[in-house]
Amino acid sequence: MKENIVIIGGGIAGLEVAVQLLDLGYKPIVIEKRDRLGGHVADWNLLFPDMIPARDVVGNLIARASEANIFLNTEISFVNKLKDSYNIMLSNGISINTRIIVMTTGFALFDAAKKEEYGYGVYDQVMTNKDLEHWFNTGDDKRVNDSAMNAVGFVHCVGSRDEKARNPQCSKVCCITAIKQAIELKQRFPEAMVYCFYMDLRMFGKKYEDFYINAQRDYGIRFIRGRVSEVSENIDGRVIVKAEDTLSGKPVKVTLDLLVLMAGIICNTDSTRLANMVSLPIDSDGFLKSRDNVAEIIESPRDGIFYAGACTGPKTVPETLAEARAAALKVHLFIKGLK
Amino acid sequence: MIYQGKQKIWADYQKEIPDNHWFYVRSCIRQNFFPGAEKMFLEICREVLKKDFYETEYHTTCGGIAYHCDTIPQETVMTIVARQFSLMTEAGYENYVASCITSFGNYIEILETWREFPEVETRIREMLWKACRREFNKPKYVAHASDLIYKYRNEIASRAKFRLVNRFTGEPLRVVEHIGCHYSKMFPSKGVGGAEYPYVLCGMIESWGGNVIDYPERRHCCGYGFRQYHVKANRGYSVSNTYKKFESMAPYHPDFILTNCPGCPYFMDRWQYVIAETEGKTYGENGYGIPVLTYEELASLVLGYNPWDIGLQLHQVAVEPLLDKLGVEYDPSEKYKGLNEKELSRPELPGVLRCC
Amino acid sequence: MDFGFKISPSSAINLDNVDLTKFEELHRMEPDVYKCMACGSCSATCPASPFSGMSMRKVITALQRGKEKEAVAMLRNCMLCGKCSMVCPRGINTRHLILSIFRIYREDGK
Amino acid sequence: MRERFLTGYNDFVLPFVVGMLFVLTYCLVGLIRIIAQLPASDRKRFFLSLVTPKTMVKNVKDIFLKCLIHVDLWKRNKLLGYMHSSIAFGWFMLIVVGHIEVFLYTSHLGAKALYYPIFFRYFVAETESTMKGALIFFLMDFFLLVVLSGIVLAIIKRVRSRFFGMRRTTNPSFLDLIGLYSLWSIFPLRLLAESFTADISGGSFLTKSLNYVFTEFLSNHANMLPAWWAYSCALGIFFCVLPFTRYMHIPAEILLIPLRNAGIRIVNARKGFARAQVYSCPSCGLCIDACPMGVMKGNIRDTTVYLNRQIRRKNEPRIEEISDKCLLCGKCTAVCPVGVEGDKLRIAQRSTRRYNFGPDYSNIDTKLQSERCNKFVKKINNNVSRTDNERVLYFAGCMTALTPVIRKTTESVLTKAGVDYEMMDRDGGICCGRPMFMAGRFAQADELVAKNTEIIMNSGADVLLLSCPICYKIFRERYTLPGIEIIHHTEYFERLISDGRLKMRKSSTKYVFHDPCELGRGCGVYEQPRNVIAAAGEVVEAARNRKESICCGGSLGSLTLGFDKRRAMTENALSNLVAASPDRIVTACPLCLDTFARYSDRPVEDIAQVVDRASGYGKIS
Repeated sequence: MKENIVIIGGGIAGLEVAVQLLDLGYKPIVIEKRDRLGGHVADWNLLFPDMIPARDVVGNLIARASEANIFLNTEISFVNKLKDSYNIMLSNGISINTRIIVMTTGFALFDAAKKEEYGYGVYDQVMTNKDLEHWFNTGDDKRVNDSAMNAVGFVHCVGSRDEKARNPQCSKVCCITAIKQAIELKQRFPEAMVYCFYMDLRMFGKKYEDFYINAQRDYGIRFIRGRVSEVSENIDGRVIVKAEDTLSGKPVKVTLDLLVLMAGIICNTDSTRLANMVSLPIDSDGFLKSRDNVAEIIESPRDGIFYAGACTGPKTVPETLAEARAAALKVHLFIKGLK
Repeated sequence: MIYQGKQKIWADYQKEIPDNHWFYVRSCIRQNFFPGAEKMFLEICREVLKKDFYETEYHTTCGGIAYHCDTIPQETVMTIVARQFSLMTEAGYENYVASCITSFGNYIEILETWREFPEVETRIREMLWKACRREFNKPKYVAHASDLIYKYRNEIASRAKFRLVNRFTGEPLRVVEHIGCHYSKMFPSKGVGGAEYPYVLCGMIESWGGNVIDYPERRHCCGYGFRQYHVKANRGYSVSNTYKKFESMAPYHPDFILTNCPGCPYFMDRWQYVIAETEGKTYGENGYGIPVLTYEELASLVLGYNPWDIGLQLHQVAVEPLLDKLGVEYDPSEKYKGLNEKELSRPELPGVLRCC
Repeated sequence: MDFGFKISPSSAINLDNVDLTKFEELHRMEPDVYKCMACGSCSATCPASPFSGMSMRKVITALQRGKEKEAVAMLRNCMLCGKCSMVCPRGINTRHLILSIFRIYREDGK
Repeated sequence: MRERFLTGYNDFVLPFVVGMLFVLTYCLVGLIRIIAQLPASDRKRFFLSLVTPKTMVKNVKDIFLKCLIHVDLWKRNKLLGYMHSSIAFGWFMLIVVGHIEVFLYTSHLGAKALYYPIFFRYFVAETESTMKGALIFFLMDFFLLVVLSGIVLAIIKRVRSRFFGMRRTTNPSFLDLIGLYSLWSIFPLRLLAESFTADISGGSFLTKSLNYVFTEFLSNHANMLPAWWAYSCALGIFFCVLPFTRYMHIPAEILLIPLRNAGIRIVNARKGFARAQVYSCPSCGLCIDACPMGVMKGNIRDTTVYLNRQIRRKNEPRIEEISDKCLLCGKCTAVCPVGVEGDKLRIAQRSTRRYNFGPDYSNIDTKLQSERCNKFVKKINNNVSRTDNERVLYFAGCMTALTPVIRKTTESVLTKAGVDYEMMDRDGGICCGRPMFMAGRFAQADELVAKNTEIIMNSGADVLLLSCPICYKIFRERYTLPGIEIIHHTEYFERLISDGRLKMRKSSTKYVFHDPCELGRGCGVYEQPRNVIAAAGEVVEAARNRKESICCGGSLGSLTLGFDKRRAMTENALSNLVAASPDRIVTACPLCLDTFARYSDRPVEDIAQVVDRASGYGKIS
């Protein structure tokens, strides 16, 4: 089992691939640019629909993947394509020869400041879904003022389904995340009025619709169908949100103590850079292009390079884990085929 | 409000503005509204800053109002604009500066249309040729006059006689800036600071010592809106918009409003009188209104020009309280004297809004 | 002074000022009113809607937005036939909801 | 015979006399109030009926059969029937024979007439050795035995209601219990008292025998007086609590029967006829088992018996809850032994609800609607109308719009039979008004009735065909459509088949017919659908059918039952329908069809579908 397997990205996809390959008797190499494993999921607090702690999911994966060769704080400097293998040069000076690369480079969160009209980074009381999760985790954010949370708003589709934001795709998980976060906030501030400004509610997954009904019936969260047009700041520092309530066909305006922007999932520029190094095609949505989007979503057009997780498009945690398992199996079969 | 957040956005929206040699076109309506403004622009640029600004009496309207009122088709307005460009070409200029925001938006929109649809440009060239045997080059740079004052703001500050500081309290003056809708809302990259937080007027205010007020309805239209004001039945709608803005800015107690569009200062100025008459509400201190200035008027004041020479007597809302705060000296008896030093008839004073 | 025009009231819904006391009362009586997801099945099937533009979906939205008058005007066309309860995918008992609105709100929408 | 006491009085009669006077006064006042509460026209009709020989006979017959013999109960459950009639009839006979006795043996009664018949044995010693005496003594003992047997059964019933085939029985109130126990104790105490006196005053097989037994160990006559006291007290207590217990039904029903026979209906929710009904409720609890909501335990206290109880207690929140929840299937009315109309009573309660505002249909333009179905008018105007064929206007109704297959197949059948028909609501119509009526909003329902009447009268039709029983019910009851026959499609199909206009092929399919509430109990249509289905296949019956058919659970009658609360009812109704393992379930109501189809394990169809499938083109020559 001397075969080098390079997994690029130490998020849940990369970790799960590593775990499966370790179980199959391989010793994969995981390369992570950040100083810790777990990727975006590690920033999250609770995961829908069962509200299990993200910490547990990530912690479990990290523990089980600990036997792998893991390089933290490491980027890919360049990749050379050899005859039937790749030479990968790492930023720490190590070079690896491999025939197998698993791309688990994940996604990037849309920079909410780019939607200037929402005032992220300009108005005091505007935060993103990620900031809110951070607050759930640490309780540390001056934007959440425990004594004055009378009205909270969630803006869906920030940087998703928005050609002006250069991302016409649906980020898939924000609807359910918004509802999850709205419920969590309502649990902490039962007296607060919680609004969700949405265009469509895409409750596609298992138990998502239950979540939605709960949010409406049990938590009284108000859903307003209409994209927020602009946000401004009040003299007392609260934010005023304007939208059209498309269901009543009238403009709607509300003053909020906190506005949470559901930043969407966009392709990770690091994936694109890597893809260029090994001449992998990029799909029209900016994510890595699979052989096809039905049956071979985890296979790249190049032999020996596999995908898992959100590098090919927005995915939920269970979807990512499933893909990672499938990718590990593909790697295993690929190695067996080489022999 | 996080100032650094705005700075980051401003940094993203900086446009290239050549320093000199501009072909200047006037606005149709400003001559009537605040005639001192355009005069002072050329005065400051030419006489104070010694820049080359060319102007020709042969230029016409840009057709913008008619276009936005749906009375002429786009081809017509494009041909009119093409003729303006031909005047610039004839005069040997490449930089085109418009005094009017509607015109500025109009020029940008047309140039962008031509860029996207070159066949339209070709057709317009043919039409211009057929109409008046003229040819043109497209301008290299198109700017709004406020862009230039913004560019020269630090130079003006260095020659300033007055700073935007309240002489009585020593505090910076609180200034509301109001940007004409067509400045950058259509093409954010064509305006200094973009569409959401335009910097063009903020830059002047900051440079000259004032404090910018950001209030909830900052982005809202002044209420002019051609189709709204020009149709009498819609005028209530026009004033309602202005009312909304004043209601929103009132808690901040601004000292004055700075604008860069022909319609905005006029309507924000005059509607204060109408609001006072119909609603009994005034927004300034002691029953006065909030003075609304154009950037040229403000630049002139800062540079120490006599307020009556720059046409401030044409404002409905009395500017005197502001002049007092700035420390600008003025002779009230000179206010309504003509160029020939003869007393013009004094306007009737309104019932509710306090004026001087 | 009469200028021949005046400041027109804003058509925007200001959620800060919406008085939801009555709606809360309605909600206590009909907890399911929160469940509406505005699919419009009720309006589509309503036999009164061709005559009047009656729409239960709009009524529920209007009440939440402080547009009681509109809601009440629409509701006056209801024939109580119950088709809306039959088609509601969320199982809202719209018929009783309507009767409760008749009880809680007044004809002038207040 | 001899009077044992010269005075003919003993203090122990007091409890009885007080109770008796109280209950008589109460009933008299109640009677006058109820009659006074009737609308003037109803009152007049009632008085007229009392002197009309036909109704007079009917009244006497009904009171005898229902109040004393409880024939309805006998039909339903022999044991229960016996129990009730033994107590009622036995007691009645004790009173009658007791009075005969008094009449025969004493004279100059005066005030004693009040209690003498009751305590005759105490005051008068009589010889049983004459033929007359022996017979009377025997009868008295016999009827006492009959009553006692009823009491024994009643005690058994209270302990084990299942023994009587009742799954659930009413939960008695506290006063009910007092009434119950005092009632139970009256007759054993009477037996005791009379037995103690039997050696002095005489007795028969029961009392005399017991007397011998008693004298074996209780020779002292001192026991006599306490027994008579106890007997009188039991009676007194019973009569005193009677107005406040379910036993009020005994006097109330005697009023209810002639009121009903006079053709009086509920007008006021609480007064007059409604009041008579409420007080006539014997709390027997038959409606509990009958109620389709009963499948869910939480609904048991919302059955008619509890409604009556709450109305008597004036418990407004509960009255509202109970009356709004009901499906209005009418089954409690169908099974009620005294004829309390649970459904109508509830609608009446709903009608008292105060709303701040209500519908207004002035903007409905019937002209437009009329123009949409003016085929016949045009034909008549152009003289192209055939006179031999009826002109049928088909009103599918709102609910049928959700089950378009009914409309489609009905139209297909009509076409096959060559019926000249026109759709009244092809592009949507105006609601018939029944749902509004069921919500107790009569005035608004009448507005809708008026709108539809206008359209129908303008249509030139002479038959109005309906496929929805909900519509059918109100069309029959509240519409006045002179010259137009109102008919349900089940009936119309039967006519088409029996007239030979529709040729049917019989298959071996086993069908069960579900009697929709509004069609069966509501309009009394039971045979026609079965005849129609029999022409198409084999008809099997549900476990409970016709008058006792179980509501599908989808009824519009209920105002408050949510969708999620109805499933158990539908499933229960379905399990009742499939008792004989039918291949298909057939109903004749769009709402039943929609509701059953949701949970059924086998195909559910409207009768129109069955007929359409089984019928062919062409007439039978």
